[in-house]
Amino acid sequence: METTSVVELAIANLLSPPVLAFALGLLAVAVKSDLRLPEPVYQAISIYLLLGIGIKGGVALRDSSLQEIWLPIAVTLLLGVLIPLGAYVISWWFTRLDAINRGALAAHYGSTSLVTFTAALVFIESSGQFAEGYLVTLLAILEVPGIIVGLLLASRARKGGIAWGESLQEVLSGKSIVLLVGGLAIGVASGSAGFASIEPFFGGLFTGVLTLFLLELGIVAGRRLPDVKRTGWGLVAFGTLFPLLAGFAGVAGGLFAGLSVGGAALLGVLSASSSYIAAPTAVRLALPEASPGIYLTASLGITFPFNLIAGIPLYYWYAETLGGLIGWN
Amino acid sequence: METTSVVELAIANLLSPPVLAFALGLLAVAVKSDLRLPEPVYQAISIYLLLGIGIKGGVALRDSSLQEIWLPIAVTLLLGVLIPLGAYVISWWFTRLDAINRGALAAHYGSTSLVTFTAALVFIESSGQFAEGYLVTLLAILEVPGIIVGLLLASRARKGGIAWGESLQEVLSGKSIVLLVGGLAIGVASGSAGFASIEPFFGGLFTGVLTLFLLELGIVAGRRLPDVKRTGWGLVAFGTLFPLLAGFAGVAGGLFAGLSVGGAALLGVLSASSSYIAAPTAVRLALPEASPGIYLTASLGITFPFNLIAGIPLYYWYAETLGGLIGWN
Amino acid sequence: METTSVVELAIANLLSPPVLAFALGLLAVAVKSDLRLPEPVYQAISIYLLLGIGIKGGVALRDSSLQEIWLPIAVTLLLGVLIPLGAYVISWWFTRLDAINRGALAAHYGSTSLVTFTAALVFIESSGQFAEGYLVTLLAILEVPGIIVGLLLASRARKGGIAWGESLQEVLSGKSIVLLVGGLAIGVASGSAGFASIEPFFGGLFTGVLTLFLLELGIVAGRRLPDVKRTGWGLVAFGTLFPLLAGFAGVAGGLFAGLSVGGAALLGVLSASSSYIAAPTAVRLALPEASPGIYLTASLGITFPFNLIAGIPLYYWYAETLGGLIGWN
Amino acid sequence: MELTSRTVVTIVAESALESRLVADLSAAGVPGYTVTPAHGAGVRGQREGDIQGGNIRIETVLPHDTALGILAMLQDKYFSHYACVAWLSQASVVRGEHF
Amino acid sequence: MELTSRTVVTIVAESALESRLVADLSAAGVPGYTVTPAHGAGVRGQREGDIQGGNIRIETVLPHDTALGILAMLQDKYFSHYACVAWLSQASVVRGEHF
Amino acid sequence: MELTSRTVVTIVAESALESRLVADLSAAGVPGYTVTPAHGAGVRGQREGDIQGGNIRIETVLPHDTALGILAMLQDKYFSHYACVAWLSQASVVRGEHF
Ligand SMILES: Nc1ncnc2c1ncn2[C@@H]1O[C@H](COP(=O)(O)O)[C@@H](O)[C@H]1O
Ligand SMILES: Nc1ncnc2c1ncn2[C@@H]1O[C@H](COP(=O)(O)O)[C@@H](O)[C@H]1O
Ligand SMILES: Nc1ncnc2c1ncn2[C@@H]1O[C@H](COP(=O)(O)O)[C@@H](O)[C@H]1O
Ligand code: NA
Ligand code: NA
Ligand code: NA
Repeated sequence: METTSVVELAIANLLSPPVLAFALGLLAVAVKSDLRLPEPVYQAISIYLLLGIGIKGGVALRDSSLQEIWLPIAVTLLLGVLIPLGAYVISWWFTRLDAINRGALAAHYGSTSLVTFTAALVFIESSGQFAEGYLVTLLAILEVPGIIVGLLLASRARKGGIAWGESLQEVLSGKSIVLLVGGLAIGVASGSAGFASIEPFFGGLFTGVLTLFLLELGIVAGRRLPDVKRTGWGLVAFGTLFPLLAGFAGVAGGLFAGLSVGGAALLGVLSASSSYIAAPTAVRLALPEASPGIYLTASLGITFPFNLIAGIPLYYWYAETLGGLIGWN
Repeated sequence: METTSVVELAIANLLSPPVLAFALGLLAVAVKSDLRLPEPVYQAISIYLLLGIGIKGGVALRDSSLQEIWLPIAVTLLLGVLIPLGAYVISWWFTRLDAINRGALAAHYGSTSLVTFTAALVFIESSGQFAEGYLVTLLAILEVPGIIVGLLLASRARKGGIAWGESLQEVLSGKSIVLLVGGLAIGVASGSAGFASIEPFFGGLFTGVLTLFLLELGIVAGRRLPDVKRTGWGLVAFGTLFPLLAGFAGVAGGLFAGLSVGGAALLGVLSASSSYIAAPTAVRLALPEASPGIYLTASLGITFPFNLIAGIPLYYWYAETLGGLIGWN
Repeated sequence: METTSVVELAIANLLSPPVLAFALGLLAVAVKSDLRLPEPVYQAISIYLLLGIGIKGGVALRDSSLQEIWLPIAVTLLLGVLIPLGAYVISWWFTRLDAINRGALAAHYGSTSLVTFTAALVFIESSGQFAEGYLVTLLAILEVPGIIVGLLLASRARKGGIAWGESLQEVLSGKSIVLLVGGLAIGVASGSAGFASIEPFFGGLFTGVLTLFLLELGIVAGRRLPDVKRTGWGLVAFGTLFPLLAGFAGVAGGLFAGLSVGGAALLGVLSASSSYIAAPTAVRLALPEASPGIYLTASLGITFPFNLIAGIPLYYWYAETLGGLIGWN
Repeated sequence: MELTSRTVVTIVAESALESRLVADLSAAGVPGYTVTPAHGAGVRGQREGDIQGGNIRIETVLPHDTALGILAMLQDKYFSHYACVAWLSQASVVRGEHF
Repeated sequence: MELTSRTVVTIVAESALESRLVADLSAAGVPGYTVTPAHGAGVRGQREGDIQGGNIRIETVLPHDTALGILAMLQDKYFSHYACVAWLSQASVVRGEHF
Repeated sequence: MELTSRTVVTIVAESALESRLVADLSAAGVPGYTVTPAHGAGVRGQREGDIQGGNIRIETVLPHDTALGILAMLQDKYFSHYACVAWLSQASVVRGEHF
């Protein structure tokens, strides 16, 4: 893939079934279709994706030494603190929102999006590239600190502060963390022999199920589009430019920590993507004054489609170029 | 398969897991079981089937030239107008129903049934026959005109007519059309390379998922059976004899348009089958005076089981015999 | 596998993904996670497991002669009567419960657990052992008599007795029986050629789907654990010691009836496991005075995890040892 | 518009009872009923358990006398052993003949 | 606490009607509505059928006059042909301006 | 049959609030409650969004005083920031001690 241009990468990504299904979902909303994936099936698929990606990551993690992964973990933790701080400051330049709403944005952009990561994984695998298996560990690690930093930033502006005990409990015991961490543990414990028996389900079906899931996410994002107009161009600019920056930070950090080009691209995707499972719930309960019309619209209506369509190949291109510069690969 | 008799074909069809699962569903109702596939799962499976069949059709369509498909498309459009007209007239001979109820029947028999088509596809494939991939395109094309013609016929008898704008919008943006057409587009765009990544999900599982779906449809059809007694033998005669005629028209039209034996058989199935997803919704809203006890019973309680059990091998036999007569294959 | 010790077997079982997923479910409750598999998906998976195991059993049953299976069937019927009688008597020693609650326990332990059987099947298959395909027939046969015997025992203590007609109808037309027996019939009728078309769905995915299902059952069992403390140690002792006894009876009966070591181990699992689909419904309706806090806690909170974690390898060890003693295999 | 007064009986019960309750309501002559899925907790807290699908909420609009008959039937057959509660409230309908 | 009196309109209809009903309710000026999935049976028993997802139950709390307008609208457009019933009941709310 | 008068509190709120609301209701001493899944729209129309599972409808039958206490609690903790509405209505029950 090294010789293909960024445009070819982008086109290959655009023509993959998952991304096309996402576009179909957007279109379904545009033609006022009543198409929806039923809520319980949507929930079950997100459990399937989280657990499956956790187990696969765990199987891979088994072969990694602590020596190999401590630096990537440290870098990830750093990104988990710096990205929400950056989002808090930079969103001010673009939107002039109050501290509570910017704290909410920081919590979303500091955390990460499973589906964007998954789509990137499919992209990397389908173009025959390598990426370290323990990236899933980094995904799990990056989920939480961003949310905490975001809430911290907002709480300073909030009289009454935040019920930290309740909020932390909700985030740490939420299904994202339980399934990712639990899946990692299952993968580590059962290894590739154990995984073989469930591979047809958690492995073979993965891209197909993701396609169905992205159809529904396209519908959900499409229903947010009218809100995008309402929230104004400042938010659109933030929701596309900030990921470009955060993605760069992730790629650079990844290469610094010794990740492969594919691995650094994935850490870029993790950094650039914003949460829409763990963060919205936490923010809704802890910061009820923050407007979901702002943070959900930015995260789900702007950044998620942007990353899916343009970001993923771009962060890969970052990694390839930067990796080339520093003589990596 | 050319040397096997129609009886052998029929038996092979009857003993296939999907058809047996349908029979089990009928039986479950007979023994008053509370077995049901949960509604959200039923909905999700129908999305899976529509999208999957659309994508597979699109991948095949990619290899077809416009020159090859314009005649089959024209013939399909013609069938889409003639079949509902036929149903409107012929149902009068059998049932003496009023114009509104016959218009409702025309809308159902003029449109087509995804699951019957799917079961026929499995039948054709499992007996090693060929069928043109663009048949799915014809399926999508045949969905709509029959409904429009049926509503037109009924609207003449209805004071106040029909709210056409609303009805057309509902049919065209309904999930059948959106998913079939959208799936076709995804298949065309991503091609067989893209399809490979989702084949285990949309391809390998297809017959198994269809089996589960037909179990539920057996239950639904079984619950309609008491209504069959109530509506009388005229409707039973219409619901079995009319498909025989429409199926013949479809097969003949298909062979005329240059389709293979398998392809013509499938166009016969499309013509003979009656809708129970798109048409009932459209008819219920546009023609509330029409009795669902009549059109749903005919479509779902009579014609669907008839086609599944006897019709599919019969239309194949039509195609083989007629194809042989005209020196085809 | 003959040379591996029981400890190795137990460890292999513990580290299999389905059992680890069950443990994750328990853990999720412990950390107060709101993780749940949505109810409709849970229902659909149990339909999938019942139908799939029925069909696979039917395909295998096709190759069995009546001569081969009449003795195992007779032994199973005997176990179906003796085990609930044993449970009724022995539960008195441990718990001093009244006759109605012990009748309820007898109905549960006399019947059997699909998922425990399924996990055992996966265990046997993944360790390369053989087991007769008609064991699924024995599963279906063992479902019902235990419930009837249990209700009979309780009804003697109940003024007004039991509405037998209603209860029998509900058990026999319940989804367990309809799907297992119907699946067996589908498997017998369609044979391995028919099964090939649905194998990717009902075969390949099986262990993976079971893993997801056990995650949810771990959650359900975990929510019962506080009740375990409340009901006292007598019930815990009964819920772990009685299966050891019933499992032994099943294994011995199986070997006597000529089953292979794997088959006898599975009959042991069937005997040792207690129902939590068919029996709870029947008991709830027929014996409303019996406390679900007792029978569900014992069946789901104690015996099910016990069998899953320790019982399955143990019954296999029974079969191997006893089979060795009597010179089998 | 002419409004007629009717009584609403709302029943919440464990979902395993649905078919029996519906049969008993029909026998008691209800003109119709509406069922919604539900879950909850009560004084007794005794339910068949998480595994079997929670509760149902049944609502039926009918003449006051039939409503009282239903309460009596519930008290006779359901209240003592099953997880089942019920309450009455007032409603007005057009088309009184329909209810 | 100051309580204001409001009327609750409860509508049960076949679920295919949901989007039309919601549009008509909005046009009639309801301040809000809540929909729950449902199934059931009635005098007419005519529904689009098992395949299309049962009924819905719509509840809206509003001033009495608007409630009467909604009943009139339902009688005009829905009661005669569709599986649709409705009833009114009384409620009290705080924050009367919200309803 | 002896009937006792009780008050029904109906609460509709975004579903993310379920566990918090149930905890607060229990703390306020409700004798029981019933939850049904729901969706809808209101004056505020501000919800966590399509992705997180709509609304819930909670119904609890209880003495009038407890009902007023619950309204006060809702007004204090929920009405101002969350998508949450509530109303009271009248009901009669047998087995008054149960509610
Ligand atoms: N006071 C109440 N208000 C509303 N629903 C109740 C009340 N009490 C009980 N319920 C419902 O009735 C079911 C059975 O109650 P119980 O028989 O007390 O366990 C509970 O699961 C609740 O859904
Ligand atoms: N008396 C009633 N009480 C409660 N719900 C009713 C009543 N009558 C009808 N329904 C509901 O309204 C739907 C349509 O009723 P119908 O138009 O009579 O078929 C039914 O499926 C029930 O869910
Ligand atoms: N007037 C009303 N009648 C019935 N339900 C309402 C009403 N207003 C609001 N709701 C419900 O309460 C939820 C929150 O309302 P709101 O806080 O106004 O957005 C809505 O999604 C509706 O389900
Ligand atoms: Na991020
Ligand atoms: Na047709
Ligand atoms: Na047993």
